[in-house]
Amino acid sequence: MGVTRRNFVKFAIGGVAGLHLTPLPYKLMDDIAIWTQNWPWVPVPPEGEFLSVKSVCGLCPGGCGIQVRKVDERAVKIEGRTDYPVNPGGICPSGMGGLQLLYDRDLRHTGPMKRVGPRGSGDFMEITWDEAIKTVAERIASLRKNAKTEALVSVDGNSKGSTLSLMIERLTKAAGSPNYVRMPSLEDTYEMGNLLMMGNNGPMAYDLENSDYVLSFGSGLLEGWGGPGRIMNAWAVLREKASKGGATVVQIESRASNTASKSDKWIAARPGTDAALALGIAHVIIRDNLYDQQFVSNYTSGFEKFKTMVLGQYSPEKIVDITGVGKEAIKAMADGFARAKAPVAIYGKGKGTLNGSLFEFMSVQALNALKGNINKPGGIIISDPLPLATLPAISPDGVAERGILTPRFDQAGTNKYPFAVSLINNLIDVINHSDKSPVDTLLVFSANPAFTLPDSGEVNRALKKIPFIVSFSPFRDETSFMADLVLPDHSYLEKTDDIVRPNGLQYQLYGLTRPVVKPVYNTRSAGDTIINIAKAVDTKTASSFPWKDYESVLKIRAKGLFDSGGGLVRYKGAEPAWKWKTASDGPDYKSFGDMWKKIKTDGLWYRKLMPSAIDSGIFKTASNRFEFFISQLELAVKDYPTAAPGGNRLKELGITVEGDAAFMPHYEGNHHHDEQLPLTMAPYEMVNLASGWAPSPPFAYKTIFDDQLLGSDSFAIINPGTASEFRIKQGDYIIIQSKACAVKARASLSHGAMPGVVYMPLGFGHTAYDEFIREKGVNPNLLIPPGKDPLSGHPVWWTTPVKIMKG
Amino acid sequence: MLPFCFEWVWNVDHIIFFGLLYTALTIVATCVVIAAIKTVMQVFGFTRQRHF
Amino acid sequence: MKNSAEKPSSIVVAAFPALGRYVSKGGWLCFLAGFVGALFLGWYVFPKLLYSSQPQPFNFSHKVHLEEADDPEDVESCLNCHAFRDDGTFVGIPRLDKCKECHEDPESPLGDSDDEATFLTNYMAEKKEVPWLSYSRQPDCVYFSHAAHVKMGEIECKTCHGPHGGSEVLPLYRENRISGYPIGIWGERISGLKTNTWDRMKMDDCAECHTEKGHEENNACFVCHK
Amino acid sequence: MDSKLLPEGVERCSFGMFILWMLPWLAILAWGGLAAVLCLVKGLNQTNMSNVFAFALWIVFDLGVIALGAGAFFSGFLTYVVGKKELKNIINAAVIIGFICYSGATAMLGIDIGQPIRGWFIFWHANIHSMLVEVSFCITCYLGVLIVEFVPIILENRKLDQIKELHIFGHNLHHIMGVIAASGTFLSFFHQGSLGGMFGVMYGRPFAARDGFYIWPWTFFLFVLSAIASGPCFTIICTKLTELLTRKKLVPDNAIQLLAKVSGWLLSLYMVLKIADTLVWIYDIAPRAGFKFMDFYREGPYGVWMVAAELFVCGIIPAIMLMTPKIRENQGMLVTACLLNCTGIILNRFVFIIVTLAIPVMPFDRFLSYLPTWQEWAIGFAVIAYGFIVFSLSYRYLPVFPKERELNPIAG
Amino acid sequence: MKKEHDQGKYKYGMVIDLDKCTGCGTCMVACAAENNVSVRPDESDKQRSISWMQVYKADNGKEFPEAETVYFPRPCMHCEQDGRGGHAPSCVSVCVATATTLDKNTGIVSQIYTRCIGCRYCQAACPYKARYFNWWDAYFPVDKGLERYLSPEVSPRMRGVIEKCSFCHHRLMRARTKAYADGRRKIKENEYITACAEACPAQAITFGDLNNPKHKVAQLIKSKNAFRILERLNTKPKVYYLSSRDWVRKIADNPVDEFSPISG
Repeated sequence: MGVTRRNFVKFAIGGVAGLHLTPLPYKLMDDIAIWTQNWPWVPVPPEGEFLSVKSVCGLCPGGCGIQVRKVDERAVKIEGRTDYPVNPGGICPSGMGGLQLLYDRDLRHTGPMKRVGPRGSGDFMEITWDEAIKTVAERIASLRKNAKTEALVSVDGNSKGSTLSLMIERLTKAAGSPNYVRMPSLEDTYEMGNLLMMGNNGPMAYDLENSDYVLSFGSGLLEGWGGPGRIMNAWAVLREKASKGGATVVQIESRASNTASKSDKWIAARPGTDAALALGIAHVIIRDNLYDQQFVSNYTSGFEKFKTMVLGQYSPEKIVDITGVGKEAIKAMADGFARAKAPVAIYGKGKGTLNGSLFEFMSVQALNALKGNINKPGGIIISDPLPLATLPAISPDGVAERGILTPRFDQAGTNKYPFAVSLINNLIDVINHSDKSPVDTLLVFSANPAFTLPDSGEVNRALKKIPFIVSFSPFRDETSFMADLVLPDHSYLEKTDDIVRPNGLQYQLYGLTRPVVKPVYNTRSAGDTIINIAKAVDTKTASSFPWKDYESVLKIRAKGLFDSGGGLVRYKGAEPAWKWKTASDGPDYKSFGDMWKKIKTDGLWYRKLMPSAIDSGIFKTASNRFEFFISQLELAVKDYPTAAPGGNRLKELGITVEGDAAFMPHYEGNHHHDEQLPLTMAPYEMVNLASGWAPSPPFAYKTIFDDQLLGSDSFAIINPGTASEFRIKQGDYIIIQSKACAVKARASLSHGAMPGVVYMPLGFGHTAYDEFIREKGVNPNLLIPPGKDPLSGHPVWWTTPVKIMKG
Repeated sequence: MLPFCFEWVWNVDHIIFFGLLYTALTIVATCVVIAAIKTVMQVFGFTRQRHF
Repeated sequence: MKNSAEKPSSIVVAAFPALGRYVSKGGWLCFLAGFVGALFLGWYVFPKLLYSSQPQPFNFSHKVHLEEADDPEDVESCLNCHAFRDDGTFVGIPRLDKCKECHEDPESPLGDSDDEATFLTNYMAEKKEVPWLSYSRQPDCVYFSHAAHVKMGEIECKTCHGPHGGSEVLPLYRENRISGYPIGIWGERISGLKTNTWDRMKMDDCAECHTEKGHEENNACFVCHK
Repeated sequence: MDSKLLPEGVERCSFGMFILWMLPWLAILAWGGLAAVLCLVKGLNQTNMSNVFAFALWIVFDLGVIALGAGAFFSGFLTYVVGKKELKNIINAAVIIGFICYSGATAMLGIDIGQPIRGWFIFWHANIHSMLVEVSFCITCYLGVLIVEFVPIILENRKLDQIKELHIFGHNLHHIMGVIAASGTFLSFFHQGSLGGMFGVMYGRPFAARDGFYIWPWTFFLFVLSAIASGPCFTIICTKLTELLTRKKLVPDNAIQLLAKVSGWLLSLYMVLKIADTLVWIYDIAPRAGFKFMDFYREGPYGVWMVAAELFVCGIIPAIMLMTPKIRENQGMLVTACLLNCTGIILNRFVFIIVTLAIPVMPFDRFLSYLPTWQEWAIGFAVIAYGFIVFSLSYRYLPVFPKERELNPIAG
Repeated sequence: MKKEHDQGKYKYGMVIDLDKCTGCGTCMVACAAENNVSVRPDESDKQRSISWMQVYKADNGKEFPEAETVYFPRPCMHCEQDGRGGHAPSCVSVCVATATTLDKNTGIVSQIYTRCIGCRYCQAACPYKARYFNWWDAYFPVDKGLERYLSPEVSPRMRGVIEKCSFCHHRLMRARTKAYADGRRKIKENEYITACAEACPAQAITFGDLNNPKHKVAQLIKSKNAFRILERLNTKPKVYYLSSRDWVRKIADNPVDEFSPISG
């Protein structure tokens, strides 16, 4: 018969007919359907046993309680803890996305690294831990051998009083250097101001939850100020009270921030005029006799001088001119504040990851003193530091002793900056103004100065001059890209570390993070690394670090909590920890061993709010009173010699007013006026965009609006009126130029912006990290030229004269 | 969807919709099959075509 | 062969001469060959091609492990190893920790068979989970709560998994090359027909059971999909 | 070289010339093919569609060509069901145009969905309450019908016609064409309506939402009416274009005039209803949802001018032109009227798709506009190119116009 | 016969207090982390990025310094009706492949990714823009390690399908499974809340059964400050908002004349 076309057709027809009587067509159809539903490249998360591990968030000093949901060894979700007093259930967006910071390989240093590319390129080669530690130790040992130990400088971004901070300072000192430099923070301003006015640099807190009138001078309550977990909860408490007519929040800020928009009253004062406004309010309070006369006469000194100054120089008429706030508004705030039962005037600038202005803070603090709301419910709370045990003193050898006594590079604590503890901006200046960097080896811990410090152009110039930089950052941040050696720390989800009293918390609380997962990469806890380095330097240095590991140091310090008696290690949530108590709680543990075990599983030790009474000696000034007229400042001016013969001490300290006012909270005036730069650039912060050391998790970029970031451009917010003067429309490219630099951004027009001010978000413009974060927007820190806050010596970053043009 | 599918519901909506649909399909299919059969018949000589 | 094939065609040709042109040269035979070939292909060759088979790491005897149980098919017997966790989730194939409970006991006589030796040396000693191949693995889009079915629904394990408490040898693991499903989901029969409740594990089977038991509300999509 | 394949007794250009004519269309088709491959392999991120513009250029093309393809079913209806014999001279062209439009649209829809290989779930797991299911079922079924209608035309090719079996089969298919046309009319009627229904039932979009009769919003009926009013016009345009390109008269005037007349009357009926519908929308539906008429046109390029263009310039004016015998008998005016009519229908579909999606419903949301990427344009133009190719091939090799030989006798 | 499941008709809903909401975005992050939502390198392409819970920003339209901002967190509204009285939301009634349905027992609108063919009709039908299309495959580059945080409780999506808020339905299943294991037929009220409600640091989101008059959500929606977005469309969303500010309540719906919802 042969294979003809006809026969083949018949064969085919028969075949097709036959096939339809087999399961093949519908089975294939079913399988193909399934195939199209399970593409092999779509990840399938493995199933397993669900576990929940309790810990504490370590991304910011807020110290929120977190519980991590795990599937076998994988962490799959971070949630807030309801059994933690700081944040009953909620956490901030960054904390929520923390797992991306744990797992994203391109965000992390996956092991000890040696730089192979040029500085800033991020090209590293992985080395062994032994080699890394040996390299650092040899470097320090050689400085010690050559008696140049002061050339070892460490920069620390950990919060003050944390054990890791102590260890870093200890290593620096034990090696023989006085140059332990801290990153600036709002806490520094609080501490300095309180030391001057109250003689007490103990932790200060604002008792927001119990307050009924919150007068906020620029604090980004909803932008991440203090611990966002706690503050947002406090906000809910205040809103709940407000809905029953029992609480008012007034936000003083030039921009309609979230806090301003959400508060009961938004007062738009010109940036940098908070001191004038506070003193204007004080004027009305004193004029109308609304202040707490009993407190003022019993517990303050210098009131008469203060009264004279305020009544003489800060009349509402004058304040209107300075601040742009109406007379009625000033009167209303004075009335509201003074007539409230538990008012509090709080001071801050954005999140508080950078310093504030000292005289502004003191002016605001004067309001609190007028109302006498110190250590009273709803007021400001000054308390003792956590009763942690102190570590044994270091035993420096001759080399170290010599080194420690050399002057600090940043001049903090010298006659020029008598009240400053640490001034990293000065360190940058010193390096940039020397031919050869006086700093030989820089150790950077939990900080990203190359990105977060104002005037970041200068910072990067200084970093480039430093011969050897060692970064301990777990993240591939800008500063670590400048480093020659990276000894990556664990992330906060992989290590045990303490959170010593979260920022701004009224009651005493000690938090402890725990390893939620086994280390994902070849990293080591920085505390352990420090001990290892010290041991490798030489025996003398090693003798200051007699511990097996970091955890034993933590345990030794925690013993102090036990020894202080009382305290609780379990929180039930029935009664908030900020409720005022008259009798002390607990303890709810049997022995120190029991306490430590419980702290390690539940991550907390705390005492409910029980501040010391006002007459129990919290004012440790010369007069043992709250000083409106600051005697210590008078002393520093009158008794200390001037730098140059015949010089003016006040001028040297940066104070421009004269007479008694110079020693009291006062408004310094605006000295920035410049015809060429008619506008003001004010950086602002957002709760959903990290602007500090730890990066934003990529998740958080979902929450950024596209009029804040679009593609690779960030936006500067401008009032539509101002924009029209420059013929700028929504979305236009603009060039913003200051003395320091010119940057390109896009314009976002908003009626929430004060005319004449350009607002730029902090946190964009990264050049490191990975594709989620890198090359998005511009960092306003680039624009900020060097400038010093009077008396404190900290940088002035909140206002920068600029001009704009269409770009 | 065929009536023995698990998502099938015996309600008015389904009956009307699929009723009409399958009717239309059946009509078209039947017509084509008839034309095919007629062709086969004529080609094979079972019947005589009218205009050929 | 040739004769028999031509026979029917010659009858047809005799009856309808016009057909002759079409039926000659074994045309029917071609059709028939195609037809039968397709049947053979669809019913016999296709299932062979469709499934790949893989050996399990070693043999496991349910019978041996259930020797002391009164009824090897009883839910409680199964739950000894295929247990529920505290949060109600189901362990599925037990992990090494579970095996350890008995196999680490120095007093029980162990190491009887080669398979057991494999287990003890390659997995137990190495602390390595046994990479068992699951016969009833559902795709990622499926959510299945054993607690709802076993604890609330009081359905026996064998209703879906079939009786295998007395089995001494693990069946050969076969996997669909296209869909990647184990053969048990569609069922051993290529036709897809089933006689027992455990013969198939497709969505229709879930829905059928829900409906039969009067739980049509559980045919809502999100009950079984995630 | 292909002379054996050409219909008998007609003149066709040389094969080389024909290839030359086809080349640009093939190039566009290839360009579209490349875009299609990109979209299928890399996904729909190749387009500028977004979560706001879920439907975009392709759907406008789809709805446009399907509406214009309505000439096929409506002419079929008039020819086989109503019995207008004069239309037999144009029905082949109408069927081919319909086939092109529907197959092109179906292919485009295949690329438009996110998981094309799962496309058949529409049929297997149909949700019968969805207008789009009705559309899909009817379009595929009707595409089948069109194929059945197209096959006998193909079988009339000189070479194919020589095969006796095919000749008989083609002949038999012709016999059942009445029934096929009737069921085609039924299917087509429903999906043209459902296409309108698709938008009318988006009750969350006050710009598109309409009340209606039973399960069908008024747009259902308006879309049917507008499709049958414009479809014949499109058939006329295509025929006239062919006549222009071939420099021959292909269809007797009476067929064209009949179609134009019917179109005119249907269009005027449609305009009456459409204006009534617009008024109800302005004064009832929009305010009920909280919108004033002008709220819809606050921002963006899509202004009130579109309403004016759709209703007056591309609606009432062509309707009057087509209804007036004097005007429509003028070739230039006829083509102008047809073009206006077709433009109006495309504009209508554009408004229902793009403008509906561009207008935010939530008051604090914002207006967005959309520009297609080259991939989207390429696929759109490829469908047009495909149309030219199929129609050119058909014209060259099939006796599409039965009266061609009569109207253009070859000398000698 | 013994009933294996609780047959009670639940109607899960949400109340978001806009006075408390600070616009911080934690709900968005919590949602994305809980539900394995893909994060792309460029999340500023808002028209194509996916966020089941989206925070919208609105202002009162006044000039400096009277300008005020409000944030509307917008999950899927899980509408009860289509706006013309049909007892399924418009996204459900338009879905071609029955990939999305309204579960009458929970009031939750489901979305089955393996069923969805990606025609996007539901997106066009939803006035709240609550539905998101996967324009890309989920972004989990090989060796980046990000797939390690994926939760097995929610299946990751392939490109070309729609996804949307599910009211964390898997958490309901989690709670049910736990209850069954404990021998309980019904779950306790506090056992099932969504990830966003749980995460909100200002406790602005309350989630629960609207049919239970004793639950806080049922009480909150009776407040004079309670409203829903686009109430006039009559889609009967199950997400309510609270605000003491008049202008906020006003801009939640399109403002023609007085408020009077169309009958349905």
